[in-house]
Amino acid sequence: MPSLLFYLFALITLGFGLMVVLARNPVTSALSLAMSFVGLAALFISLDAFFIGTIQILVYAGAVMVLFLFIIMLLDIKAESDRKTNVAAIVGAIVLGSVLAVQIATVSAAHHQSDLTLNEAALNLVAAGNQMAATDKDLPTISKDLKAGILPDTKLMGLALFKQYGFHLQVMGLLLMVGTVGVVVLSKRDKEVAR
Amino acid sequence: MSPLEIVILLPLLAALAIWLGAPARATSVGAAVVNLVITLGLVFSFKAASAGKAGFAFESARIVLDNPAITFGVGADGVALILTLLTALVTFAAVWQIGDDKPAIYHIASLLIAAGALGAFLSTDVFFLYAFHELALIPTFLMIGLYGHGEPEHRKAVAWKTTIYLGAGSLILLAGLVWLVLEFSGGGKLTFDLQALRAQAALTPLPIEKQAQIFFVLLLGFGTLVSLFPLHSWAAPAYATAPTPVAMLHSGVLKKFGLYGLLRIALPLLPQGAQVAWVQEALLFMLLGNILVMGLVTINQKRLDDVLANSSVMHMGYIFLGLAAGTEIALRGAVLLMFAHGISIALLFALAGRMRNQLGTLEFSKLGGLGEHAPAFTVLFAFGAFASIGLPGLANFAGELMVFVGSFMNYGSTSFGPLQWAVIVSLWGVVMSAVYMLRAYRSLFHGSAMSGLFMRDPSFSQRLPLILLAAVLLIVGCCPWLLLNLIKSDLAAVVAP
Amino acid sequence: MITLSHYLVVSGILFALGLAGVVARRNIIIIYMCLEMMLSAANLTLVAFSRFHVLAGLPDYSAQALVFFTITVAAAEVAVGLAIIVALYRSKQSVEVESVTKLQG
Amino acid sequence: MTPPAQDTTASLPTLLLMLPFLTALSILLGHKLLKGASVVLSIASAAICFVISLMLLDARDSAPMLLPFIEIGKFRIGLDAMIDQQSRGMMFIVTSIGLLVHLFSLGYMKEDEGKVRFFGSLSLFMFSMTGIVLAGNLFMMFIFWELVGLSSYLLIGHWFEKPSAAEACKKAFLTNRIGDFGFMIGILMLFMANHGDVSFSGLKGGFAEGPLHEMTQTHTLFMTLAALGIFMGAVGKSAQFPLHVWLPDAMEGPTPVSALIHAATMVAAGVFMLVRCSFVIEASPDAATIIAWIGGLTALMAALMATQQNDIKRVLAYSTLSQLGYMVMAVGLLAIQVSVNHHEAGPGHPAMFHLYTHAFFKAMLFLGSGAIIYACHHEQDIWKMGGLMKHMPVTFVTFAIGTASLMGVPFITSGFWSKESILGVGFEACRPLFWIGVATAMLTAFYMTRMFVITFLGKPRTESAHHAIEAPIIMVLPLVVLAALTVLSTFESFNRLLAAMIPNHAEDHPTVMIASIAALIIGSSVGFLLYRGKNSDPLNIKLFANKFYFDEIYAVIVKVLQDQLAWIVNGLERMFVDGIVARLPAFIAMRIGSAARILTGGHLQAYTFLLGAGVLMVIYLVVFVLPQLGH
Repeated sequence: MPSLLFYLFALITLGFGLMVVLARNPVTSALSLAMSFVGLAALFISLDAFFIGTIQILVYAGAVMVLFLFIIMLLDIKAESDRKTNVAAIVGAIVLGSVLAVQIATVSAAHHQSDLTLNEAALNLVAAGNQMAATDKDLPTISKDLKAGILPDTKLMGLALFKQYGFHLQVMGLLLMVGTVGVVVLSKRDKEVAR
Repeated sequence: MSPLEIVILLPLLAALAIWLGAPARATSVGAAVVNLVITLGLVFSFKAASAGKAGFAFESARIVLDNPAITFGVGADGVALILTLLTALVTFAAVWQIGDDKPAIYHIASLLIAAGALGAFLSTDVFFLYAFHELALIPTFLMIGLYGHGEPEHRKAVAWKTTIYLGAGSLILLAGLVWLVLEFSGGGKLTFDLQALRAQAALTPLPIEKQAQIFFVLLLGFGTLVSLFPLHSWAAPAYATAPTPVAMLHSGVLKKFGLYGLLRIALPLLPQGAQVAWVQEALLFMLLGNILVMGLVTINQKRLDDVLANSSVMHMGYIFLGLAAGTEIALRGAVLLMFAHGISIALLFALAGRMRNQLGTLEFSKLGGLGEHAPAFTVLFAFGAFASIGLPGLANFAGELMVFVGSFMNYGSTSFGPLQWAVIVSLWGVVMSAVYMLRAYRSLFHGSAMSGLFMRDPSFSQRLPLILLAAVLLIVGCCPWLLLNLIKSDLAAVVAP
Repeated sequence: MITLSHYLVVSGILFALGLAGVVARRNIIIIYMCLEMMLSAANLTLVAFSRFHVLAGLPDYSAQALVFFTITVAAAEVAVGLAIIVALYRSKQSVEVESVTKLQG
Repeated sequence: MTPPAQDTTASLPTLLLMLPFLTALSILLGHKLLKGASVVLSIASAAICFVISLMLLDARDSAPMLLPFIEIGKFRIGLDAMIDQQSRGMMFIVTSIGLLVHLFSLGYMKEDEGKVRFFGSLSLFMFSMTGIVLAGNLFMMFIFWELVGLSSYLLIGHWFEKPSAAEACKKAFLTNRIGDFGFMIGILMLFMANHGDVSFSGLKGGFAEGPLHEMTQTHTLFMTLAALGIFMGAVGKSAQFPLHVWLPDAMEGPTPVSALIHAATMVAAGVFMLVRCSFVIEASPDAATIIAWIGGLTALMAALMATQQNDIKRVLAYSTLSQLGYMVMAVGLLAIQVSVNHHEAGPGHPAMFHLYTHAFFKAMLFLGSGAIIYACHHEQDIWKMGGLMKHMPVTFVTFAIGTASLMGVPFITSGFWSKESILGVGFEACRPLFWIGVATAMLTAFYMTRMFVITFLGKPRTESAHHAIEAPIIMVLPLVVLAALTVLSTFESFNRLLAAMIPNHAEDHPTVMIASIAALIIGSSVGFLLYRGKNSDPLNIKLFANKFYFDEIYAVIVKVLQDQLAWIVNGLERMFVDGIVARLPAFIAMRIGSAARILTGGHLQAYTFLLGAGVLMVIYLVVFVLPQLGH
C-alpha cells in the first residue's frame, strides 16, 4: 500500500513537472508546478518529514506559486508562439536532461545503501525517547512523545534548528531581510531612468 | 646592496618619479647617464671583482621563496656585463633623442624596457630572468599600439600581432623552462637558481635525447622572441611601426634576451642538446631561412624603416649560426655580434626616426640627395649601415668573422658538414646585406636632392648620443679584444665536450 | 518495497526535467519555475537521505534543517528574481531570454 | 684590459699603418677645426709614409705583430705584418704613387667643395692599402681588402650628386663583395685544412711539410676549390672577368683617384695577393690553368673593348683591365710551370714585375689624362680634343713615355721587359695563352696609338681643346716624377732595390721577342694609319663599343635573380611563412572564437547549456573518473 502511494505521488510530481516544461501557457506551467510541489510534499510526508512537507505546501505551493501566478497575470504574458521554437535548445535540453538522469540513476544504484527499504531503516522512537530522556532533561515533551511512539517531527526540527543551527538561522533571517530590501530597491522605479 | 641591483632599480625608480610628476627628460636622461657611468665602472672593475672566482661577480641574492627555491639573485659574468653595457648605451641614446614634444610616457616606457632588459640580463634566477623580460615587453606593446607610426588601425593590428606572437613565444618558453626545472629537480626541491641548476647539470646530465627535446622547445620559445625564421613575422612590422625609442630598445637590446637565454640557460644546462643532429639541422634550416629568405625580403623593401626592420631579423641568423656552431670562438663571436648589432641597429633606427620627423616619409622613391645638406647625418648613417653590412673596423665584422671562423674549426677535415655549408650560404647573406644597405644609402643620400625635401644636420647636442654609438662601433670594431677580454671562462662551460 | 534509490531516481528525474526546462524554454518566468523544480529535487534527495540515515532511532534532522534553509532561501530568491523580471519587463517589454543579450562581453 | 705586449721591431711598420688611419680619423672628427689644414695633414702623412717605406727598403725580413685584434687563449687573429722583399717593393710603389697623387690632387681638386672629404678618404685608402701590403695573414688581408673597397667606394662616389657616380660606387662595392664572398670561403677552407693557421709563413710551411702537403695529393678537388676561392677575391679586386664590370664605371671618380686606386695600387692588390699565395695556386694545377685562362681572357677582351671607347679615361680603364689580365695570367702561367713542369720559381715573379712597371706608367697616364681633362674644362671625349701636343708639351712628353711603356717599345721601356717576361713564361707553359698574350699586345699598341693620335696630334676639334693650357706646376711635377720613375725602372741597377719584383731573366725563346715586336709594329702602324687626321671613328664595332653587352646581361641577371626573386620570396614569405605560422592559427582561433561566440553571445540559454554541460562534466569526473584513479 505505501508503495502504491509512493508511485502515485511520484507520478504526480514528475508528470506535472513534465507539464511545467512542456506547457506553452505560463499559467498552465505555474499551476502544474504547484501540483508537482503538492506531490513532492506528499513524498516528504511519506518519508516521515511532516514539517518539511507542510512548509513545502505552505511556502512553495502556496506563497511562491501565488507570487509566480501574480507576476504572470501582472505582466500579462502570452503563450510562446510556435515559430520561435529553438530546435537546438530543445535538443540540448533533451540531451542534457537524459544524460543527467542516467548519471544520477547510476550513482544512486551504486550507493551502498540504495537497496535499503523503509522497513529496514525503521525508526526506533522508544529507544530514542529513552536516550533523550536520559541526556536531555530539559525537553520532557519530546522524550514523552517519543516514548509514546509518536514522532514529534516539528519539535525535533525546532530542536535541531535552535540548538545546532541557531547561528545559521540568524544568518538566514538576515538574508531574508536583505532580500526584502533588494526587492524594494528593484521594484522602485528609477526616476532618472524613467525620464 | 649589489651595484647591479642599483643598475636595475634606477630606471624603475626614474620611471616612477616621472609618473609622479618629475620632469621627464631630465630624470630619464639623468638616470640613463648614471646607469651608463655605473656600468662603465663595473666593466672596469670587473677583472678585479671576478679574479680567482668561479661564477658571477657583484653577486647578491635575496630569498623570495623557499620551496620552490626562488631568489632575487643578481650577478654578472662577462656576457651579462657586455649586454648590460649595450643596454646602458642604447638606453642613453634612446632617451636622449626623445623629442621635447613627446609625452612623458615615452620616457617611462623606455626606462621600463631598459629596466626589464637589465633585470633579465643580470638575474641569476631563471624565474626573474623570465619575469623581467615580460616586464619589458608590456611597455613595448603599449607604445606600439598607442604611439606607433601609421594609421591607428594599422598600429593596433601590429601591436596585437606582436603581443600575441611574443605572448605565445613566452608561453612556449615558460613550458620549456618549467620542463627543464622539473627534470633537474628530480622529485626533490625545485630550484630556479642558475648556479644550482648548472651544478646539477654537471653532476647528473640528462639523457641526450631528452636534452635535445628540451633544447628544441627552448629554441622555439627563445627563437620566437628573437624572430627566428619562421617565427619572425611579428618583428618587421613591429619595428617599422614602433616609436623610435621603443624600436631602438627592442631591436637593439630586448631582442637579445632570447639569444642570451639560449646562451645562459639552454646551452650550459643542455650542452649536448644543441649538437644532436636533428636539433642542429633544424636550427641551421631556420637560421638559413633568416639569412636567405629575410635577406631577399629586405632587398624587396621600398622604405627605410622596412629595410631596417627586416635586416634586423636577417642579422639574427648570424648570431644563431654562432650558437649552432657551439665552439668557444663562435660563441664569443655571437656575443660580440649581439653587442654590435644592438648598437648599430639602434643607431640606424634613431637616424630613421629623425628622418621621419624632418621629412615626413621614409620612402626611397620620394627621397634622395640628402648627403648634400646633412653631411654629419650622412656620416652617422654610414657608420650604422656599414657596420650592419659587416665592414671591418666596425664592430659587427669581428663578431661575424669569429662566428664564421668558429664554425670552421673542425681542423684537418676535408669535407663540409651541414654547419660548414650553412656558413658558406650565410656568407652570401653578407653580399645581400650589402646590396640592400647600399641601395638604401644610394637612394637616400646620393644623387641630386629632390625638390621640396630639405634636411638639416641635427644640432650637436642632438647628435651627441648618436656620435657615442658610432664611436662605440668604431672602437669595438678596431679593438674587439676590449670586450672579448671580459668573457673569461663563462663560455668554456657551454662548449660541448 | 520502496527503497532509497526509488526516491533518488525520482529526484534525479525531477532535477533533469528542471535542467532541460531551463535550457529549452525561453520564457524567463518558466525558466525560473524550472529552477525551483531543481531546488525541490535536491530537497527530496536530502529528505530521503535524512530518513534513511537513522541516528539513534531518529531521522537525521541536520539534513532536514538544510532543506528548511533551502526553502527559505528559495523563497527569498523567488521574491528577488521576480522583482528582477519585473524590472526587466519594464525596460524590454518582454520576458523572452533573447531580449537579454547584454551579458555579452 | 691591457693590450698584449708589442714587438719592439714593429714600431716602424705600426707607424706606417696607423699614421694614415689617425689622419683620416682626425680629418673626420676635426674637419671643422682644421679646415684647409686637413689637406696639409693628409699630404704630410703621405709624405711621412713614403719616407718610412724608403727606410724599410733595406730593413731585414721580419714578421712583427703590430696590433691585436682578436685573441682568445691560443687562438689569435691579429694585425701581423710580414716584411719581405715583396711587401717592401709594393710598399714603395704604393707610398710613392700615393704621395704623387696627393700632390696632384692638390691642384686637381683645388676648386672642389668636398676637398677635405676627398683627402680624408685618400688617407683612409692609404691606410687600407698599407694594411694589405703589410698583411702577414689572410684574415688581416681580408680586413684591409674590404677597407680598400670602402675607400674606393667613398672616392668613386666623391661626386655623389651625379647619379652615374652614385651608381658606379655602389656597383664597385657590390662587385667586390661578390669577390670577397669567394675569398672568405677560400680563407676558411685553408683555415680548416691548415689547422687554424692562415699566416703566409704558416701556410707556406703547411704546404711544404704540414697538413696541407699531403692534401694536395689526396684531396685535389678541395685544394682546387680553396685556391679558386682565394682567386675569387682577386677576381673582384683586380676586376677580372666576370667581375670586371665595375672598373670602367669607377672612372666616375676624380681622376687622381683613378690613377692611384683604379690603375696603380688597389686593383693590383689582387695580383699582389695571388703572388703572396702563389704556393696555394701552385698546389693545384687545375686552379692554375683556370686562373691563367681567366687572366688571358680578360686581357684579350678588355683590349678589344678598349679599341672602341671614346672617353679618355675609359680607354685607360680598359687598358688597365687588360694589363691586370696579363698579370693574373702570369700568376697562373707561372703556377702551371711550377706545378706541371716542376720548374723552380725564382725569387721574383713576372706578375709582380709587370705590376711594378705598370703602376708607374699607368699612374702617369691617368694623371696625364687628368691634366688634359683639367685643361679642357672637364671634357673627357677624345673626339673633342686634338692637337694638344702644342698646348701641353710636358703632358705630351710624359704621356708619350707612358704610352710607349704600355705598348712595350722594345729595349728602352720598362713595359717591354715586364711584358716580355710574362710572354716568356707563357711560351713555355701554355702555347695558346702565349698567342692570346701576343694578340693583346697588338691590340694594346693599336688602341694606345689611336688614343694618342686623336688626342695629341692633328688639330683641336673644339674650343676647349683649342684654349687648353698646360696644367699648374703642382700637377705637372708628379707627372715628371712618374715619368722619371718609369724610365728608371727600365734599368736593372735601379731595380735592384726591388729585387723581389724582378724575375731572373732567362734567355727567352727568340719567337717570343719576334712575336712581341711584330705585334707592336702591326698594332701601332695600323692605328696610326687608320686614325691620322680623322675627325670621327672610321671603325664602328658595336660589340666592342658596348663592352660585349656585359652590363646589359648583368642587368638582366640582377633583375631576374635578385629583384624578381626577392619580390617572389617576399610574396611567398608573406603568404606562407606569415600565413602558416601566424595567420592560419589566427584564422582557426577566430573560427573557434566565433563558434564559441554563439554559446557565449549573451544568450541565457546558451549559458545555461554550458552550465549544465559543465555540471555533467564535473559529475562525470568526480564520480566516474576519480575513483578509477584511486582517490
